Amino acid sequence: MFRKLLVANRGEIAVRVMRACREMGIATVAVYSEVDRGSLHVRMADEAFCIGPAPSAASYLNIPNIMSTAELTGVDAIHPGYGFLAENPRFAEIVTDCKIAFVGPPARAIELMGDKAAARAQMQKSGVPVIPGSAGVVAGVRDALTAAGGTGYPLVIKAAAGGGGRGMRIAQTPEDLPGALDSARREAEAAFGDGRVYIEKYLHEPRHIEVQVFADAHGTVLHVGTRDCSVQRRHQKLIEESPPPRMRDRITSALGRAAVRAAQVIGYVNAGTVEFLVDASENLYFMEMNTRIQVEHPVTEAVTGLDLVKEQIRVAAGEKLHFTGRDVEPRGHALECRINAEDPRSGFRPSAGTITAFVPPGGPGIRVDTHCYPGYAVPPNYDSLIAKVISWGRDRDEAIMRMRRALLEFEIEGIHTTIPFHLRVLDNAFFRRGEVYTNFVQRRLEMDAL
Amino acid sequence: MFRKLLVANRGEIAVRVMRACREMGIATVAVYSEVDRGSLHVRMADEAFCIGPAPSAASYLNIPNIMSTAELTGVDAIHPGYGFLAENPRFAEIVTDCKIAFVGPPARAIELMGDKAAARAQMQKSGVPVIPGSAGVVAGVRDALTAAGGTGYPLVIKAAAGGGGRGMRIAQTPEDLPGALDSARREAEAAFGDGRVYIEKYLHEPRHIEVQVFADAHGTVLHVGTRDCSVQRRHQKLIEESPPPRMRDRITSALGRAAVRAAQVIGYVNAGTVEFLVDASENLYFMEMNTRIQVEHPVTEAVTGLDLVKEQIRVAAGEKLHFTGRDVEPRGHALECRINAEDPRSGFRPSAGTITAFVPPGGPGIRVDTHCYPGYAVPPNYDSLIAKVISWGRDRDEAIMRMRRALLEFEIEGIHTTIPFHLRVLDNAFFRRGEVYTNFVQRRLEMDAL
Amino acid sequence: MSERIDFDQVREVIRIAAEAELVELDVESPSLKVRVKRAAPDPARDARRAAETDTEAAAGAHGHLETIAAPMVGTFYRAGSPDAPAFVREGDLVSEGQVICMIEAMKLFNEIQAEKSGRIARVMVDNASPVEYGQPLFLLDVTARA
Amino acid sequence: MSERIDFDQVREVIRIAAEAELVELDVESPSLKVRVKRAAPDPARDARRAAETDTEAAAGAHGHLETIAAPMVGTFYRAGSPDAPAFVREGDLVSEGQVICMIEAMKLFNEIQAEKSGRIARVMVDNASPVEYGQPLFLLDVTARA
Repeated sequence: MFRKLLVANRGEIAVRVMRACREMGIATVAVYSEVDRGSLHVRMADEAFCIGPAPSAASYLNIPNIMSTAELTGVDAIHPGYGFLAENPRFAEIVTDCKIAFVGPPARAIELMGDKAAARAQMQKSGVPVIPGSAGVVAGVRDALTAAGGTGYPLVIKAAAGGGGRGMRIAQTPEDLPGALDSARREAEAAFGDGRVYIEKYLHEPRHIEVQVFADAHGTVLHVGTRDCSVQRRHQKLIEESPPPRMRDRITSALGRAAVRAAQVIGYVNAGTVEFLVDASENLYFMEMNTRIQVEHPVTEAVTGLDLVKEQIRVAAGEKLHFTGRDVEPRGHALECRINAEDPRSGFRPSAGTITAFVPPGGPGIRVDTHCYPGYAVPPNYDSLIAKVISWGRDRDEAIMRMRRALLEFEIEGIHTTIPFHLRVLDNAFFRRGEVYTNFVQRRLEMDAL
Repeated sequence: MFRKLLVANRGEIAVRVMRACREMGIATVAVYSEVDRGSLHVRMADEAFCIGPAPSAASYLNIPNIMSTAELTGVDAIHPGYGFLAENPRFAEIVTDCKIAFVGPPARAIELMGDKAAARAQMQKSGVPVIPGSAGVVAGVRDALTAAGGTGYPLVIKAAAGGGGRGMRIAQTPEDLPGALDSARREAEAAFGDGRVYIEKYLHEPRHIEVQVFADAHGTVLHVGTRDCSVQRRHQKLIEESPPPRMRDRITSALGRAAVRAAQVIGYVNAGTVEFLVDASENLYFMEMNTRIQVEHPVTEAVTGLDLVKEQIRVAAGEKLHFTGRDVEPRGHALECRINAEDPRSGFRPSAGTITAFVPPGGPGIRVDTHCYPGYAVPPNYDSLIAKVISWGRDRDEAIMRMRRALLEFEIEGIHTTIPFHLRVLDNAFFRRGEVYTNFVQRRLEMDAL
Repeated sequence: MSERIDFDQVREVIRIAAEAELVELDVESPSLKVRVKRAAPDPARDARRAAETDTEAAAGAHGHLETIAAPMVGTFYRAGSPDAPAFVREGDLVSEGQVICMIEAMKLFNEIQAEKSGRIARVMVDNASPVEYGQPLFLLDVTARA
Repeated sequence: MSERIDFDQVREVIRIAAEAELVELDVESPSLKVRVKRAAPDPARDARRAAETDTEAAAGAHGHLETIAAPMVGTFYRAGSPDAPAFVREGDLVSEGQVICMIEAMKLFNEIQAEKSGRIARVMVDNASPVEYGQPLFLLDVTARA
């Protein structure tokens, strides 16, 4: 097993990884930007190195400074967390070249899944159902119109390098197509420096269901349960749960099989998440694969009892998976609410500043992952996630009531948070019934009532 | 179900009960003493009434003021928590007479089990194994010598009204007996205003194993798993775990059967704990029954997934148990460490004062129950328990490593706590092997090394 | 609830400034900013200071109203029965031991007596409303005498 | 709850100010900002200072030290090779653009140049020791000129 591990990240996920290391007896090295000097991940680490000024490009994305730190501190493993360099194949490659274990999949798997169009083509070839659409990138309008013949209208144009809904456009009719294609390309070019786009059939009220998969370097690939992430705002997940409500076992197992196949065909290793859309008639379509640990991994940990981050580290160290398919039978129900430093009452505007009061909830069935504490200053430079609250219950109702109770007792003063938004969702009749599709937030919540 | 419930207690257990109420949609009323005005249980309640000055006798034991509050606020149930009035049969009676539901067992069950000698006799009569000893109270030295004939030496003298080791003496030889009898009586008289004592065989290196039982008003009595509470200091539990390490199923089930019988023969209702001593040759002996929720109930919740406090409230409302024997199959392993405001480096001297920094641990498998927050002043008037940390793991090793990790990240400044003590226990080789008897602390830990 | 000042660090800064006999010392860290200014003792100003604090102290010692608080939880009644007159009204002079109200608790009516003589300056609770332990019921001007 | 002030650094700044007999000295690094003011020997100015509240006026000609911080993570070297002389020593005058040290990162040796002219008041890191981003390497007296 590793002696010392560097966490190339910040915030709650850096804290999460260090907790796993401490439980495994592995020493930790934190890297931080100048504004994160007082962050919990710095205080929790055995060693900490400042790697640059606040802007990510100069610090958390600064590969030379991160690798120099790894060298100077003599670590034998690097965990990238999520975001920042987690899905940068070049980083994975450099780490490996330095004879340091990268706690994640092989660079080539990251690269393949990073190219959304290529991934889609690969999956289609391997018999994983994908959303009908263009065979790869569409060169121009004629190309697009051809593809449209296969998908029908409405259709959606997506960026090949995309993610988070940027470079995404919907065309209702052939007339819309040229304009939509144009703006999608421009936005993709601006966002990713890559204007290539592809076309997919538009699905009405689909659910976002994802499958957690885990593969070791010895050929074992398992799925570790499913998560429903349909509560999204502008393609940003806000609430995740497991198991997905009102989903028949037949569909759940079909998703599991498809996800395992997806991982197998690309020779995947370590933890990954295969995202699907499931439409009203229970057809499932591959969307993309995230080649890293997810923000929402705790809901799976809550219902399975597994420690996914410890498992990641073991797999990176060459060990076999420490669990079998039987061990991952879900028990009860779990929810996660992402608490962001945003003001839901004014368009989720980021709300950086000093947290003057911070009293996290506790008691039965509640888990909190956070890097905040009283007096912590939330910097404006990064992702606005300040805490994750995970609730577990013997059934969905208990999990919901526990989450409600926990959010009501969560005291955060000095900044705005998304807690009022979550409380509204938890009290929403459609949510209570589990009737949630990816358009839930815009269709079922009156934001002004917040 | 109840509309409004009064919590006749303070501290973490008051917070625990209110959490259960919030999850059930029951309004809460807090009562508090003048020093507890700023306590979390007051801030969490829907209504709060000051019932007296700091001394318990004038506030948390002030039945008239508590009942007046119940009347004025119109509650339909009262939860006594543990300690204070929880095992006062008169209080249970008064509450019931006021047509308010008492969340606990019938007064007569409290009364019977409150008289340790009578309870012992009753159990013996009902075929529950008890420690060989005097048939009830010993009148004088001759009486004691007769009993000693049955028990042999060494033997232990215990207060009939006793608990927590007060009024307890060990006699190694017949010569010791008169003196030990005398001082035991005097101490019992002083501590409980009741000098009656009884005699029991002294057991060498026993384990303290207790069984959680649950009975509804419809005749169902179930045992909900066992807990090992052998890590004690002066008869005060410090660490509890479930399931007990290295215990054969045969013994576990024997304990379960004996506990259920104990509850049945006295017509017990609601949650209770039957405490046993288990000696080296796996003989089990009934010690006493606690007719209330225990401090350590969360370890049972962690391995079974049940919410024992919610279940208490449902049973008090006349509902049937919401679980069966199958539901309580333990999953994984759980530990609880009691964090007390005491200085383990100077004889566990109480350490009241203002908590200047308070950052509780979080992450996977960790639960914290506390009434503290940054700036909270720990009053010198009450029990020194300020927080309970519960860790869960797929096996005992993971639970131990998680607890260690959690205690290392638990920041409490301004007062001394027992955290350094717990860290020593967790690193102790005998504890790691599960070789823990009730003399573990005095025999296996060098306190001065703390 | 918020992060507290680390006074040990403040004292340390002052100590360092004194050791080095500095006129002024500013120290700033991400969590704390301390500015120390040391000046030569000025007897005149010290005298002024002393005078000021004296007068403040004198002014502070002038509270003459005392509260009469509820000795138990219950329902506050100003009179012995619905149609009877109130035991006391604002402005009334009361003598030690005089019944000034009743608190009903557990169906029992408890007479509450004045512990000191004085004038009822204010009645702070409405008739027939619940009171908690220690809740102020009356303000009593103990300097007023019959 | 938060990182503590590094009092050794504070004392060091004061010592430097005393050595240089400065009236005022400001030193600022990412994590610490220290301002020292020392009573001047001249009694006349002393009197003025007592009268004046504005420090700027009191501050006549005083030295101002600036830190030269590490622009990257790596290993700090004072010389181009083990047997070569150090690029700069304490007391040396350096001009803008002059190489003052090297930082080795990922097997690459990066020459670090002075961004301003001045006198090296202190070398704050030992040769061949690791440095993090923004770590103070030198104190430069920018008021000193050749």
